Amino acid sequence: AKGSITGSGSSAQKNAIDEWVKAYQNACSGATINYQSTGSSTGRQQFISKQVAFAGSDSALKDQQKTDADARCTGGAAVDLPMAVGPVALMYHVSGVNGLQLSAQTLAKIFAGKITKWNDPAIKAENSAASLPDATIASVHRSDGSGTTDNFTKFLKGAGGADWTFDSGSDWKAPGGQGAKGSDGVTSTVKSTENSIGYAELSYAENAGLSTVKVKNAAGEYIEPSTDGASLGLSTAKVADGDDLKLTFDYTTATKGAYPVYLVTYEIACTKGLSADQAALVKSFLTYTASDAAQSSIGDLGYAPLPDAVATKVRAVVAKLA
Amino acid sequence: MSGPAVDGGADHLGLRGQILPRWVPLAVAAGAVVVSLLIYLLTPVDSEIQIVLMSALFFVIAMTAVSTAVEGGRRARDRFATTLVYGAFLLAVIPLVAVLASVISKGAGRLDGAFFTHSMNGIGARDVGGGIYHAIIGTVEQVLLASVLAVPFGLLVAIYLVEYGRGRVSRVISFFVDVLTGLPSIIAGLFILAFWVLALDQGFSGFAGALALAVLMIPTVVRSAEEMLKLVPNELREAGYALGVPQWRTILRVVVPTALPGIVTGVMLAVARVAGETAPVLLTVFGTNLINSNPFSGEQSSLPLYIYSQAGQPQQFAVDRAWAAALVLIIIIMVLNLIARLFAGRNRLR
Amino acid sequence: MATRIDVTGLTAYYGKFKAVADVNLTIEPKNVTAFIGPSGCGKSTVLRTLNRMHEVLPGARVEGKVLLDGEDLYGAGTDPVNVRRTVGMVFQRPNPFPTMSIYENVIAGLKLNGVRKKALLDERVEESLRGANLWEEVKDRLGRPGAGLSGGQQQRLCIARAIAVEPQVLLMDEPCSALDPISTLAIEDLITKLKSSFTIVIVTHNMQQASRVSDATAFFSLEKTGDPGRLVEFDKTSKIFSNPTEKRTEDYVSGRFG
Amino acid sequence: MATRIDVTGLTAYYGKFKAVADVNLTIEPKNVTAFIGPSGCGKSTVLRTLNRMHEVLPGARVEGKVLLDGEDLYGAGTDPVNVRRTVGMVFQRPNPFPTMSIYENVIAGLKLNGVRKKALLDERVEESLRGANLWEEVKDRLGRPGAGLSGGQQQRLCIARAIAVEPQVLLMDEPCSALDPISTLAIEDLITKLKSSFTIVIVTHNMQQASRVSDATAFFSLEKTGDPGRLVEFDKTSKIFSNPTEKRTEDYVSGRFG
Amino acid sequence: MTTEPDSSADAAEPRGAATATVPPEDPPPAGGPAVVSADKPRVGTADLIFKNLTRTAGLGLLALIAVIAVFLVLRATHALNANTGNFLTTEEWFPNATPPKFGVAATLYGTVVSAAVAMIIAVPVAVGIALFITVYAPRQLSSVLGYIVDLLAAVPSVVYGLWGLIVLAPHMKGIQLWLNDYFGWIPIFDAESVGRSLFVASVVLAIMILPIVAALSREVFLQVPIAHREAALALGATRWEMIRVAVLPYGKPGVISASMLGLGRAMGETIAVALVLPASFNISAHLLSPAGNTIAANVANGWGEANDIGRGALIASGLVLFIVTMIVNIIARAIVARRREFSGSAA
Ligand SMILES: Nc1ncnc2c1ncn2[C@@H]1O[C@H](COP(=O)(O)OP(=O)(O)OP(=O)(O)O)[C@@H](O)[C@H]1O
Ligand SMILES: Nc1ncnc2c1ncn2[C@@H]1O[C@H](COP(=O)(O)OP(=O)(O)OP(=O)(O)O)[C@@H](O)[C@H]1O
Ligand SMILES: [Mg+2]
Ligand SMILES: [Mg+2]
Ligand SMILES: O=P([O-])([O-])[O-]
Repeated sequence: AKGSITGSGSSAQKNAIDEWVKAYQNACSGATINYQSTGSSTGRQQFISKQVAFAGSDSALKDQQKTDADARCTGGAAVDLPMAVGPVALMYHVSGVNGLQLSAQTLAKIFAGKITKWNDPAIKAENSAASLPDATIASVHRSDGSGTTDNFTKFLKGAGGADWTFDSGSDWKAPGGQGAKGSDGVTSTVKSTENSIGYAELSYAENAGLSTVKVKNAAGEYIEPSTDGASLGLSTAKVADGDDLKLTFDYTTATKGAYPVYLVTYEIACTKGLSADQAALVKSFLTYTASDAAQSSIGDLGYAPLPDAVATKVRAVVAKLA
Repeated sequence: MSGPAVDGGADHLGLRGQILPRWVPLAVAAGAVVVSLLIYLLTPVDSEIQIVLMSALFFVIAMTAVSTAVEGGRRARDRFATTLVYGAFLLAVIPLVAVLASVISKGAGRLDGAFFTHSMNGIGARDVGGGIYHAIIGTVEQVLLASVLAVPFGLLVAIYLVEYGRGRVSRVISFFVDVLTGLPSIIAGLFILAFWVLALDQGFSGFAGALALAVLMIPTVVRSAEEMLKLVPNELREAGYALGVPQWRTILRVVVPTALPGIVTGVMLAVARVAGETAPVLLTVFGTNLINSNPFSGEQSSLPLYIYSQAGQPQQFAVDRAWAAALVLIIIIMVLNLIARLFAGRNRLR
Repeated sequence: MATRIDVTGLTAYYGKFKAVADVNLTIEPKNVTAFIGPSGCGKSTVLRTLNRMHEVLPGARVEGKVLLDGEDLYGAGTDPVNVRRTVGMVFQRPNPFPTMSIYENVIAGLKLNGVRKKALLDERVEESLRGANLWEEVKDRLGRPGAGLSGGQQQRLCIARAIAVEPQVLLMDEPCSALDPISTLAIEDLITKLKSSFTIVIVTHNMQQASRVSDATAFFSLEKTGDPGRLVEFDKTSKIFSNPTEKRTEDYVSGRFG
Repeated sequence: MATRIDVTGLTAYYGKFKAVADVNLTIEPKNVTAFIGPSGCGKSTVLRTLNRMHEVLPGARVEGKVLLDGEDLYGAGTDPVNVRRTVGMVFQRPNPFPTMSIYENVIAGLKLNGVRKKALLDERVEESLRGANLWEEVKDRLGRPGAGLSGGQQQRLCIARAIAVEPQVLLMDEPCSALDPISTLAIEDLITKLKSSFTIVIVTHNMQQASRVSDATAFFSLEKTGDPGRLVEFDKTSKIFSNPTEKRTEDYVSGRFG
Repeated sequence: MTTEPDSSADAAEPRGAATATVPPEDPPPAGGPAVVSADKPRVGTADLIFKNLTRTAGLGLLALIAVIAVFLVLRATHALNANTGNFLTTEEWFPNATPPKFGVAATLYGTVVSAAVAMIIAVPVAVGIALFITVYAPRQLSSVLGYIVDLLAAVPSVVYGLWGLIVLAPHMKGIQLWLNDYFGWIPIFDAESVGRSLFVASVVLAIMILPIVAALSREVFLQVPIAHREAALALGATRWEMIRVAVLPYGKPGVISASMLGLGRAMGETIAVALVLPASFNISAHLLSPAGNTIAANVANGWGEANDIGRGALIASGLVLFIVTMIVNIIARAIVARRREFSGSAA
């Protein structure tokens, strides 16, 4: 395909898209794809107001948004296509402590401000070997609206049970802790703050050389964040019927080796309603991104490939785009 | 002039004043540093910056005391003011040096030829290369366009306020100019997004960005030009009128040139401000990895946008690109500033 | 072609303050008319009403009539710019344009009114500077800033600038108060020369100067501070200085000052 | 207690430009000394070296010696602030502080010296303004801005401001050039009164004034533009005006001006 | 020495001499003197065009501001209607939740406090710099020094943000601890822990507005007539007294204007503050605690992931900032206007 299209939205998928765009443009000279990470919600809005041909979003379209987005796709509908999966790492900076292991409940208490000391019995119980300091926990969360926050709070809510009483969403709602802008802001704050803990996509933690928490999954194992673990974790998610492939996460089914904190990021596209050349380019690009080659090319950027079941469905819907 | 030939040494006129020898301030300064260092070594002090602060504090106190004792209150106040004024300058230089030092140390590494001549097209998340050519083009075009819109407009407003405006209208305008200075940059971006990009359906473009930047520039331009025009003595206007020069020509050829160095300073401040704006550009020019040298159509990039997006990446080499771009942006603004000053300086015949 | 000025019932205000009241006088063409009187009596004010420079001050306004060769200076159709091109002015304090060189200062009036021919400008610069007795002192540094001259030099530069536009009438507000005798002489000679073709009005504190250069003299005074200044006597200079009608005029001009 | 000023080998520069060269003169206490000479000859420059106001200008510097009652004005231990408090100055152009009222202008110098007592200040204001012959005109509006006065009034305000601090020496740079005869007379009277206790140096273009008020006169001149000004002759005023030694002095003072 | 009037002048005896002292003896020609008001002089066409051009620009600016204000109001009302909290007193900011609940109290507090502290730091320093450059520094150096300070303006705000986050905040820790240790008894310096606080944000803002205030003040001080400076020195003023008597009063309105420009910038700064502050929505007097948020930063943080109500809420907060700027300027103007007639400048 030739021509150029724009997309915007999630910053979580920016690295993946950059990589895919590079490979895609190498293969199809004459095609350009411009993706800007404006934030998922802005991406969806720009998609609805016809400013972009596709949107990247860390959460699927909700009811009203779906209606608006469908209206944008004249004669067709807007569809959510899961495209990349990423583990969300919990990074910490506590000197002398390695291999910290925490359950969802403990994490929920920490981020809700119910556990305030590193040597709290709840943490001690899970890390009998570690010498935990008598220091106040500095929890770091995103200060800007974020898909990562959305997915992390979904996990806390889904797996943390009664210990997480706040709603999930892209805004951080719990009191206490300190905010930082962007995943890089969270990472550098954790790095520069003693006794801190924060969350970000795995690649940020790895690049900053910060230790990551082993999180307890439904099978009772403490698992290091990894792309494969995230893939396993997502494999239990329910995929919606029809073309709109909304995922519903399942944090309770025990899967061996699954890492439970992950985010899924979607592409939102029209089944109909774009101009022919735009539609062709979107279709062609998404066909590539859903391919095995594309999915496996982003592993070392901190993304996990879609579970096969999901990938198959995505490819089927992409094939229907016109 | 040496060897005061004082007969009898009497100073009945009191001309001589007790002036401290030149070495005294230096000695006091040295003493202040030593004392602060001692405190630093002997007590738990938390940061090196404090040594500087404490030294400064001790110096001011000691110097004022010595001066009051020897030279009297007036001189002491003069010295105190002098110390504060020098101190203010040094205080401003500290962050300047600190900012520049960190930008240079973090950014200089990526400043190679390729960085200036390439865009980010085809640069994936794992790739170390890439450049800022597209962003430089975007920033330069957007800032120039914004200046072309805002500077003449702002100057006209300032001229109206100073030269013509007498009544309530001019007071209202002048007032709202100040209010406009408090407009958050992102709101200016939203405004242009809503009106130009969406309502008028003009799409994202460098020009849309320039419009948003112009909104941000205008108050600075008006305010500074207004202050400078006000300072032009009325005598010069009268001299012009008395030569039978119409008011508008007097304004443009006599008043404005007289105020020009100050106006240029104001314009450069405005340029420097908007050249570093991220949020309004993000909303209006959209951003791209490709080179687009047409500011009137299609998405563009810009240096602040580039810095912002690269600095947010997890990869260290992307962050390096951000710092290098910051260094380039600073250099560009410096050079623009220098050119403008040289140009304005030519007019400053004193 | 010189120009007569008829002033009738002229009253000038600064905001609410009435600075001069009810002045009636006729300034003859090709004559030098001097305004004398104590400080604050409104000499400068009256002078400025003659080329509508008064009205550039905020709140300043004028009542009464000023006719220039029968044309109403304050008539509905009159453009103050044209008035001022016809009626030039030199101020009490030298005010060269600080951004302009000496050369540019002299031709400012011409240039800003659209004269562009280099040769003409060059010629006019020399002519005007010679007229103001400044040529010799500055001919080697015409490109230097005008504001860098000494006070006296600056004032002569301003005179050169005013005469460069060849006005019909030349108003001078104490033009020599900052000048040394040699320059003063040059200016006085110049005034005498200029009056063969132009009408000149000069404010001066220097009685000798008034008697030397002027044909007619107007003596202004004011009763007490806060009162408006008034024209006490207006007559031929010889009459004012030898045999004035008013006692107050006599008191003033017979002072031992000079 | 008045003060003698000895000037020896004084040369003043503006950057590289030598404005006055090798001036030697002695200003007697309780005398009025007048500086006369054509514009640009350096009268103001020499005057400003007498209270170290010269060095305020960028690039300006002085060689030679100035002794005030034997104390070196430019000596190592001398404080220019003290010098200027002792040697006051009135400038060529009136320069009242625009942000101050008339009252505040007059007491500006006293305030700096720490005088705070209202009664004393009030008294000094009236005294100084009367001395400058301005009291009657402004006594009802002491709170109004000083810059709102007419040129002559402003200059008198500046004189009042300078004499309010009661200096030992008073330097005046053409203080009357913007004044009318009545004010000029008042100032001249004041000068005559002040000289009974103070040393006064006055620059003037007005030969009559010089001959009226001064005891000694210094005539400065310069060969040609670009050359430094020089002291041509310095003598008792009567001698300078009746029977000068130098031909150039005679030419200058015998001019028909005044 | 009197030049005799020439024959023509001789013939025409100067008129009015006789009537000069007798007020309106000769009546004005056509019923009442021709009254010419200076407010309505006839002006040349070019002058008229130019004047109207500048006037149009001025009115255009008003129109622009009006349109912006209307835009803000229109986009804000929808969200304000949906709000379940009190917009002015609520501290938390959950406009995207169902039901939405948000208020500007916390962000407004942060905005005002951070801008005020920034002004307290920046204005005296900036005036000091301007004085240093115009009065103290040797002439050859002063323009170079002026340029150096202007360089602070050349640093883009996003860089200030990153620098503030990565470099300044860790370095400020010591100073903040020290302030807390020794001045902790003053509530604003009391803190349980220190970090990326409103104080740090204020320092960043102070650095950002420093060149604006310094550069404009410098230009203003440069315009102080030498005559005023000399007048003060000749009265025996020290350098500082000269500044106090001649320079500062003359420059005061200009410095206030410059400060207002700086204040506007400080209150409106978006990205740098968003990067530095931890963006918590609570009002705390403890300036050193890692907490705080500002309106502008909150817009930058919230916009990307805001829903419809969320956007309206953010715009409503922008409107609040607009109004606050207005109030501050009313106060500043009142201060300047008090002694307007004593200002040294024209117009
Ligand atoms: N711009 C002004 N605003 C208000 N009043 C003014 C203004 N200029 C002058 N005046 C007042 O008007 C009166 C006349 O002033 P004017 O300058 O005409 O006097 P003058 O005769 O020229 O005095 P001088 O010989 O001192 O120059 C004075 O009382 C003066 O204070
Ligand atoms: N600030 C200055 N910078 C450079 N040159 C100057 C400056 N002031 C005066 N000059 C020059 O120094 C010389 C002497 O000037 P000065 O002002 O002392 O003369 P003056 O005798 O007072 O003249 P006037 O009667 O016009 O006031 C002149 O050539 C003048 O151009
Ligand atoms: Mg006058
Ligand atoms: Mg002089
Ligand atoms: O991908 P984010 O929305 O968390 O920036």
